[in-house]
Amino acid sequence: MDTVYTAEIHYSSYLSESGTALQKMPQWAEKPEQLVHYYRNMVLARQLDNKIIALQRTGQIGTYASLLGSEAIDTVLGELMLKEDVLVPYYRNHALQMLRGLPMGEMLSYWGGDERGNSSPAMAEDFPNAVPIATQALHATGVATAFKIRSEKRVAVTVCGDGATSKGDFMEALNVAGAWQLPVIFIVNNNQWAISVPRSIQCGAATLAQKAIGAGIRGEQVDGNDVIAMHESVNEALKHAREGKGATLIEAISYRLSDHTTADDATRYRSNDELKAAWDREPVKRLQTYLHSQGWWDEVQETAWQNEVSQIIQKGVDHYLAMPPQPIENLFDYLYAELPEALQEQRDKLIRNAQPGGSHHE
Amino acid sequence: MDTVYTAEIHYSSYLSESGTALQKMPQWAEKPEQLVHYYRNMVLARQLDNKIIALQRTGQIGTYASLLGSEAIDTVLGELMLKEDVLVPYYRNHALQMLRGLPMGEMLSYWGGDERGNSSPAMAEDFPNAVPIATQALHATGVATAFKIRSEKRVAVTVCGDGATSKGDFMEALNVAGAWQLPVIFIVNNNQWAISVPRSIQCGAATLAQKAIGAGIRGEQVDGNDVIAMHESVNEALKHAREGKGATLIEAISYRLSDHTTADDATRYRSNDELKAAWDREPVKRLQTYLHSQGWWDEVQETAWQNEVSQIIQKGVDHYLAMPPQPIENLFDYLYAELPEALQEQRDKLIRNAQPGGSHHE
Amino acid sequence: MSNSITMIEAVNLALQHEMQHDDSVVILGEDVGTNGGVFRATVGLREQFGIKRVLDTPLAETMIAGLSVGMASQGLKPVAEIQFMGFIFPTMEHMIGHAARLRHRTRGRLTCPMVLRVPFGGGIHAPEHHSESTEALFAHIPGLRVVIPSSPARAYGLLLAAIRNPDPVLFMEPKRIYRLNAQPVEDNGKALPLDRCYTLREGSDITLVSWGAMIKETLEAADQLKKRDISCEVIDVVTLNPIDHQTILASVAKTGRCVIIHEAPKSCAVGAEISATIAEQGLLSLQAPVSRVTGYDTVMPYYRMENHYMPNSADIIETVTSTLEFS
Amino acid sequence: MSNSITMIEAVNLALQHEMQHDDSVVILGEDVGTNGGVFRATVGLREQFGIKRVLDTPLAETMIAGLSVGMASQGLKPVAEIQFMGFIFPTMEHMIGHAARLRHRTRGRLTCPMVLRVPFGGGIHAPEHHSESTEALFAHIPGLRVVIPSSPARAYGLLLAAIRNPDPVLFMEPKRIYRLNAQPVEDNGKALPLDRCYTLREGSDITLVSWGAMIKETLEAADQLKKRDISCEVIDVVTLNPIDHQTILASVAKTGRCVIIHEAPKSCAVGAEISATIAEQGLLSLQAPVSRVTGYDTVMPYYRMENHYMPNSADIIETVTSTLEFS
Ligand SMILES: Cc1ncc(C[n+]2csc(CCOP(=O)(O)OP(=O)(O)O)c2C)c(N)n1
Ligand SMILES: Cc1ncc(C[n+]2csc(CCOP(=O)(O)OP(=O)(O)O)c2C)c(N)n1
Ligand SMILES: [Mg+2]
Ligand SMILES: [Mg+2]
Repeated sequence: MDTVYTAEIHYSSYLSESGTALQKMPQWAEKPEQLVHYYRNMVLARQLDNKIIALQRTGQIGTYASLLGSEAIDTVLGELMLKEDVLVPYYRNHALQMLRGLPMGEMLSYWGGDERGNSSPAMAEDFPNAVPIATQALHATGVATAFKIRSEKRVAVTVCGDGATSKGDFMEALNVAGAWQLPVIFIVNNNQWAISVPRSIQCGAATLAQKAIGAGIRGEQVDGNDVIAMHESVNEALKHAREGKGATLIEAISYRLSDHTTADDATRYRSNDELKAAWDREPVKRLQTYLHSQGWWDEVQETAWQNEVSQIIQKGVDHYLAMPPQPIENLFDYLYAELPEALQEQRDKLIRNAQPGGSHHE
Repeated sequence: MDTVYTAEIHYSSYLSESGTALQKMPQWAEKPEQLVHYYRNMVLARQLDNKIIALQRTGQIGTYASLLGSEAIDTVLGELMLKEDVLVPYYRNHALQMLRGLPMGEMLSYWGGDERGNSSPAMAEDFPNAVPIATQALHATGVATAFKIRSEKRVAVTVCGDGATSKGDFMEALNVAGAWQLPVIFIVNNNQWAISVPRSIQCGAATLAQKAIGAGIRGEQVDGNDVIAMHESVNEALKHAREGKGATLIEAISYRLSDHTTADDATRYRSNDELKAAWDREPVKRLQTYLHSQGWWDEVQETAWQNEVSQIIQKGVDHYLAMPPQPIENLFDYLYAELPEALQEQRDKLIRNAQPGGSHHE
Repeated sequence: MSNSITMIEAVNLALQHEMQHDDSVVILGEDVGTNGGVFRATVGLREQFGIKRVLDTPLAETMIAGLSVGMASQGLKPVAEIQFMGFIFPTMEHMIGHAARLRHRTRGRLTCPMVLRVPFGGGIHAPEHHSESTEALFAHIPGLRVVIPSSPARAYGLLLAAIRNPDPVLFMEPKRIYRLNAQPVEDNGKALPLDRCYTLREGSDITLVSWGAMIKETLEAADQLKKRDISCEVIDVVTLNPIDHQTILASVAKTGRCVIIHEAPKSCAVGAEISATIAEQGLLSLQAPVSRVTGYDTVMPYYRMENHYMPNSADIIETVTSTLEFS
Repeated sequence: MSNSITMIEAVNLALQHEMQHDDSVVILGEDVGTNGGVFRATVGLREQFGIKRVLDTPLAETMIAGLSVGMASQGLKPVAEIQFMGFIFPTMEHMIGHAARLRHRTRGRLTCPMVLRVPFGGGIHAPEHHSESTEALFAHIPGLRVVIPSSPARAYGLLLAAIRNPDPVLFMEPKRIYRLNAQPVEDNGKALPLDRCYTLREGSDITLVSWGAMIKETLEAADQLKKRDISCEVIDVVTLNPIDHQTILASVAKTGRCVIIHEAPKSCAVGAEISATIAEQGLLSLQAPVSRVTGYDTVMPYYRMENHYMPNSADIIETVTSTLEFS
């Protein structure tokens, strides 16, 4: 028997669960600026998440998918992706979307059941959230194909969950990315749960990163609660893609600290102990501890920043709550570039019904 | 960086391209019986293939997918699978279907555009040919799930081509087979071409066997032109599955010596040199040479067997050509267990139209 | 004695009943096990019947359908759940190409007694892709039954029938009324007939034809019209493939007028088939054109605007009124 | 000067024309490159435009559709080929959930100017799954245009229109007539209008409405009926979503009678929508019920029996005759 192929999957981390250094830091992390910047963004994401859940509980916003536990992933991607790169996100990347320019109020309007949350010009060519699981992986490879055809040095970055790796779309995307050496990065936010289905039931492989092997692309695991490891891994993958060397799958090990969405109750299917243990590994506190230990952040700064963040968020929420309803004719006016004649009558009826006295006037 | 996973893919072969031993033979292959038996079946498959192509060229059968080059794969599977196992084939497994009991004439009727080719009781619980690529992989995992639920020591075996490994169904099937440790074997007949698309364009990975890695199942490459290597590999995989240890992906390296189907013209997209080189590696001649070298087969036997095979085939063809047309009401009568009232009128019309004077009487 | 239960509880009750009485019934899907399904349709079943009969699958709808076909070919009766209708599309190759054809293709040698359950429709302020009504895509497929209950009792009896049916059934559950209008349902194991329309109200002035959650709006409209002395016959189509046109035609022969109500977009939906058949086979009995009250031919909007999209009882009343005025 | 060419050549010509005039047009699919497509629709294009504009994909239809959505969002105009209609189902999640919605979902920020080409229909003695006609599944989808040519000239002009259209188009090619009836087609780059029915023959006694390969049977029937002094107006629907009902209604207002012909199974097909609309909006002009001549509500059989399944001109004549006899 000949060995015709060998592969290894590596796991990288820099910060221990308790926020101490595990190995020599990369150069950029030996200075405070970048790390403090990451920390600030992560605090913002976390506080915003709390706020949105409060809005949901008080009926001011719809079903919401919390980002709790994925702050490091979003923050690093938001920092390292270039403006001209294209993000093809899933429904847990709103912190990342904001870092790429989407105003908070408009982001909130998406969760408020309003398509304008996808339409801000600030989103440039980024995709809106993908709700049908894993479909975005293929859109990202399509975007990357366009880059490759036009010989542009841009990268498509797509994010999905651990559950998504079981769906054909994800694997078909990896496969074509490998066959065509596309400039695309697949980030798997492995938060250990797909609603109630644990990672162990999702897939029999030891790592999800090894799904890259069957497609002939780079694959690696990284501590997704560790901004430093995330930064290194994403940076390398972007460089690789930008140089025309092809795709990377990064499995970022994290934990879904929240319920799946506000419509879910995770106590039904997972133990408190597991959740508690996960809180001991969470990304924000970990980085805070490290910054404290380096003398790069203190209580005063913390309080000041938390206050500032509150105000930023309040502004965003105010903006959201003050948005006038969108014109109902939007229901038809963006379906086609030009409304087909055959639909004119239905459009008229929609408008008529919504007027005072109409059947849909509320 | 920690190495959290390592994998190797092995390739096995026993007979060289020129039919000499590459390593110590397994015990069963040190005696002539099994190998001669394999050889006879392969000759039958090959001669039958020629005959069907002749039938197609003379308008006596429809578009046909030749099995040329996959004789070893089908022959070994036909031998080693137990009657109670379930075959979930693709459209190049008619030799295998016959080895599992399907009468030749009925097999031919499938290619003659007649559903009765799928309906022989001799097929027991085997699936009919899957035409939509890779869908059969999921049916096989479903069959294996049934075996597992009922704690039966049976194995589902499914076959597909190299092209099929790019389709989500295939990868979703591997994934669930790994997650649930199902008694299923995936045989990839890697004949290097998916119609006009070469293996190199299909997938960027070094082997197709390594698609098993992402699913956490066994994966290996084997010389698919070598009955001995095939036998060893399939035997081991069946044992593994039957013992409840889970699934195996076997990538059998072969070559599609024919056009894709009789509707295809491969000279349009592949070189004569490549084809010629492939004929030097083909499975039947190779085994013949080995048998000759061992003194287990000679020209006299060859001639006798070729003649016998001709007769067997002629009988099968006669049976096929003599089959009366199926009743047209079959169009409705097997759609549901009981014909819904709503369709009665359409069924009557079908029968009326087919009668002398009706619009569909020929 | 029978308790008042909701439709979702009736679904659960039917599943439980059938699993108890038939070992070959196996449930599979995303989150159907420990979690009991995102709508709780399968709650308690894992505990009662074990992990070999209630399977939490990996996240892959194509796989759920394909696996079910394989299981069904072995004589199991898989009851698979697709979490929302918006996620059913990956199942189509297997439902159309295999589930609906296995019996036909093998001349009865292999069969596919599977059920694919799926909640559908809008009105619960759900996220995008959680509110579609695409029954028309399946109703067009020969060999595939499409069944939609509109009350707890019918959900119970029809689901039993679907599971017992020897052929594949798409069982669509109108989730907007999952928890509305509890009613007593006896756990008597009695299946209701498939391939039959159900006449929910008899009436003489006009026939209202609908299914799913729109039955609620239709009945409300009928109630209000009654106050104006308009007598509506209300027909719940229930099985959208094959459709029991006879019941509808007989009703329209009596009333001479018909309004069809569904939530799906209008064009090429099931309402078109019913309207066409009435006019083709009952032209002479029609005293007014058939009308359809439906969703618009546009994308189901995000929840802020969903009420503008969905037909309601006021729309039905308006159309009934103009149909009655026609002469 | 224009040569007589077949429909498949016209498809090739339109692709070539548009690739030459618009750099953003990119072709992708299985076997479209070196092989030029299994029906030769893309023959020569790889040689002419290179491997960056004619992409042989791995074998994965979901991927072909999803990739096209991504490419289109970047302003490319992907023209993807699905080899046979029987293999189109894996594309549906992307076509319905994304292609048809991208503009709507982003309020015009991102768009999806893609074309999905697919040969469809029976009659060429092809293997299983190579002969389906499932246009109804797409015609029901808001945001998705469905276009079907029935002659070389219309194939050329409509395909140009489809590629230039800023929204997704499913372009279905009736493969039975790929190589029948060559006609002169000038390579003038002129697109034909979408969203319009085409009146192929004017007539006064009855309106025949059809599309795709059934246009051939319909025209043959019209010719034979003419010999019996029956004057048929023949309408090719061409765009099945959105349907130009006005042209059909105007014709039926004139003739008072209508027969609809399609190859797909009858129930819940596009014929139902047309029949329903005629009766709903043109009831008073109808002198006889509309009739549909269609495939049966059964699985498309293997090729031995396909001629029993498919409607032919004799069926059309029979139905026209009885429609004219109605009074
Ligand atoms: C195709 C599809 N199937 C099912 C769903 C319903 N659903 C929404 S989220 C989810 C679990 C996703 O898990 P994972 O991919 O791990 O991402 P996470 O939410 O954990 O970040 C499911 C099943 C869906 N949105 N799309
Ligand atoms: C889903 C689907 N897409 C496309 C086709 C058309 N088709 C038939 S065979 C084939 C190539 C298959 O290649 P491979 O899997 O390598 O098997 P081989 O024929 O080489 O044995 C294609 C594209 C199909 N049958 N099903
Ligand atoms: Mg997850
Ligand atoms: Mg192949």
